[in-house]
Amino acid sequence: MVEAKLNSPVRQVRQEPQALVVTLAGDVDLHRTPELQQELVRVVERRPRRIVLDLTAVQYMDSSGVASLVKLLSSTRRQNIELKLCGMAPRVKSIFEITRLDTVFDICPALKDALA
Amino acid sequence: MVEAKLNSPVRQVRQEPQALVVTLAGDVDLHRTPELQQELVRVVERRPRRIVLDLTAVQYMDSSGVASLVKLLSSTRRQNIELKLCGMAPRVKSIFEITRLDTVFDICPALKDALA
Amino acid sequence: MSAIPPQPIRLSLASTPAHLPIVRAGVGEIARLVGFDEKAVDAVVLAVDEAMTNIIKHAYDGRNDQPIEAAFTALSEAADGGPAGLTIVLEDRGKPVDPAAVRSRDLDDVRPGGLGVHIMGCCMDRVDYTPREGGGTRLTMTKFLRAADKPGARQPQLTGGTRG
Amino acid sequence: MSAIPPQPIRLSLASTPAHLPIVRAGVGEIARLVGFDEKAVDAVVLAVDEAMTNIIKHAYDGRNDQPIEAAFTALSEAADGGPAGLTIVLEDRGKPVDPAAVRSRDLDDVRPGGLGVHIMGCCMDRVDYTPREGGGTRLTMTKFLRAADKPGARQPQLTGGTRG
Ligand SMILES: Nc1ncnc2c1ncn2[C@@H]1O[C@H](COP(=O)(O)OP(=O)(O)O)[C@@H](O)[C@H]1O
Ligand SMILES: Nc1ncnc2c1ncn2[C@@H]1O[C@H](COP(=O)(O)OP(=O)(O)O)[C@@H](O)[C@H]1O
Repeated sequence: MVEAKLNSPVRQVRQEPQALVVTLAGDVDLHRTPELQQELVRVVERRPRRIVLDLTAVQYMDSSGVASLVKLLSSTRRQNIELKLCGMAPRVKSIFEITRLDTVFDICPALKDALA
Repeated sequence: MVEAKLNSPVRQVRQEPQALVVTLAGDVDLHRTPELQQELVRVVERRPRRIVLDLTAVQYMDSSGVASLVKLLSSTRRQNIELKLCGMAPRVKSIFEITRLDTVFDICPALKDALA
Repeated sequence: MSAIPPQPIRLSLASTPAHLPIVRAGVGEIARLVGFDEKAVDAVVLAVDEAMTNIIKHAYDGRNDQPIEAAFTALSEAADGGPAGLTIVLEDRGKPVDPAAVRSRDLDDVRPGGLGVHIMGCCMDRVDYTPREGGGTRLTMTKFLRAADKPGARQPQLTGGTRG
Repeated sequence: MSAIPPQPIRLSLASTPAHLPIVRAGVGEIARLVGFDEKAVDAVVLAVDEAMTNIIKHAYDGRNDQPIEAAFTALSEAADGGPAGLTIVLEDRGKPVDPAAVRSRDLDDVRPGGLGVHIMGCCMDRVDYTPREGGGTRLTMTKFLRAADKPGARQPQLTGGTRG
């Protein structure tokens, strides 16, 4: 899927001392989740101690996006990797609340909290 | 037209020492120009020396909006009232450029320039 | 907002994820026009996005060139005595829905499946699947302007789930 | 963006200014999907807004419950050999267009009339009015992705202006 590649919501993956930080941007919907899932698999394969997903620049997320994060959570749990989400806009937060997944994920207000 | 009233793009009309400042907001399209035109007539009836239209909060303007301003320009010219526009976002500015009315109106970057 | 004409706004598109942003943008403005606040607008947008996503994934098995028809009708307070709101009908010509499948999943079970239907039920006041005449599925979702009578997250109501 | 299916996106609405924000939002996303930059997206949105405004004002004399049909087709580079772009067709069933009237006005003359057609001509590469079968008008506007061959503000091309 070439066009999925063009469409990746992953803007940046960078190693910080405390965690591997994955920055997402734009709309995370069915159109853009195939590439997201592939990249998240590669991120987990790097076996970091902690993964932080920075969602500050995400404007919209639908259940396909949430489903990708649920998959990520399952695989990080299996491999004992810590996973934190941060920087959710109210609109993004509300889909986690609607799905009640806000209690399942470790959600921090800002990146600095997730790196603490 | 009651719903036009609810829909007025005129957010505020206030007298400053140098001019009567009319602040518009939101989308200025066919849906909202009937009320705009009525309010602009009332503004001209107050016979100020200068009218400044502050467009900082206008997100979108179509030709109905531009047409209302052209009408305002005609009546202010007839009555020797100075008219200045200010605070145009690039998207709003472009409709003036497309219609080449950017050369007909007195357009200032910011409110302070229009009050100078 | 009495000036909204009673006839529905209709949109027909293809079953491609590429069309989702178009639908979201249009639906958001429709919900705003009906008078929903921004939180409710987001909920309506999310519900329609999920419904389209399901049609693409399940009804059409991911094929991206199949037809989806949407109709948006503003419900006026005066017309039916009930509360004003918005009814959205989405029709596909794909694989019919299995009524047993279209059910909120158990949330304790952390896995992807079943989120979409759950989300629609949370976002809208009514969610009904019925077979479409001529094949496929007709999904009717309604959200009322007065949210007072809405007891939080509700299961979607499944009616007419038998296949045509 | 090869994944855009060839069939047009269709939208049918009523001739009310209340529907303009819906069309603007949807058209903007369609233009973005086709690959226009933000400046070109704004131009496409403006052109469609003006076209709808004219239909409401002139074809339907301000009546707000009459039908307007829009179809949006992504032109692909491969399909026709020509440049990729977007074709937009707007149909009304109202008063036919007077070809003499649909002409850019003289800009030295500062007055409202004639701005809409002028704007459409500036925003799009082609603007064609033809009578609609069964009455009314069919307006076809095209904008190409390669803007290189576009010599700035151009007069709309008027073809088939004779009434049906
Ligand atoms: N439009 C549809 N056509 C056919 N089946 C559907 C449709 N929508 C939903 N379904 C069925 O309902 C099930 C639950 O859907 P959903 O809650 O969105 O979860 P998911 O898409 O993650 O499986 C799907 O697995 C599918 O079997
Ligand atoms: N869809 C239409 N149906 C009928 N007549 C139209 C239509 N669009 C434009 N016209 C005619 O073209 C003229 C010019 O339109 P326009 O440039 O938008 O200026 P304005 O709307 O300010 O008169 C109108 O006055 C009208 O006579």
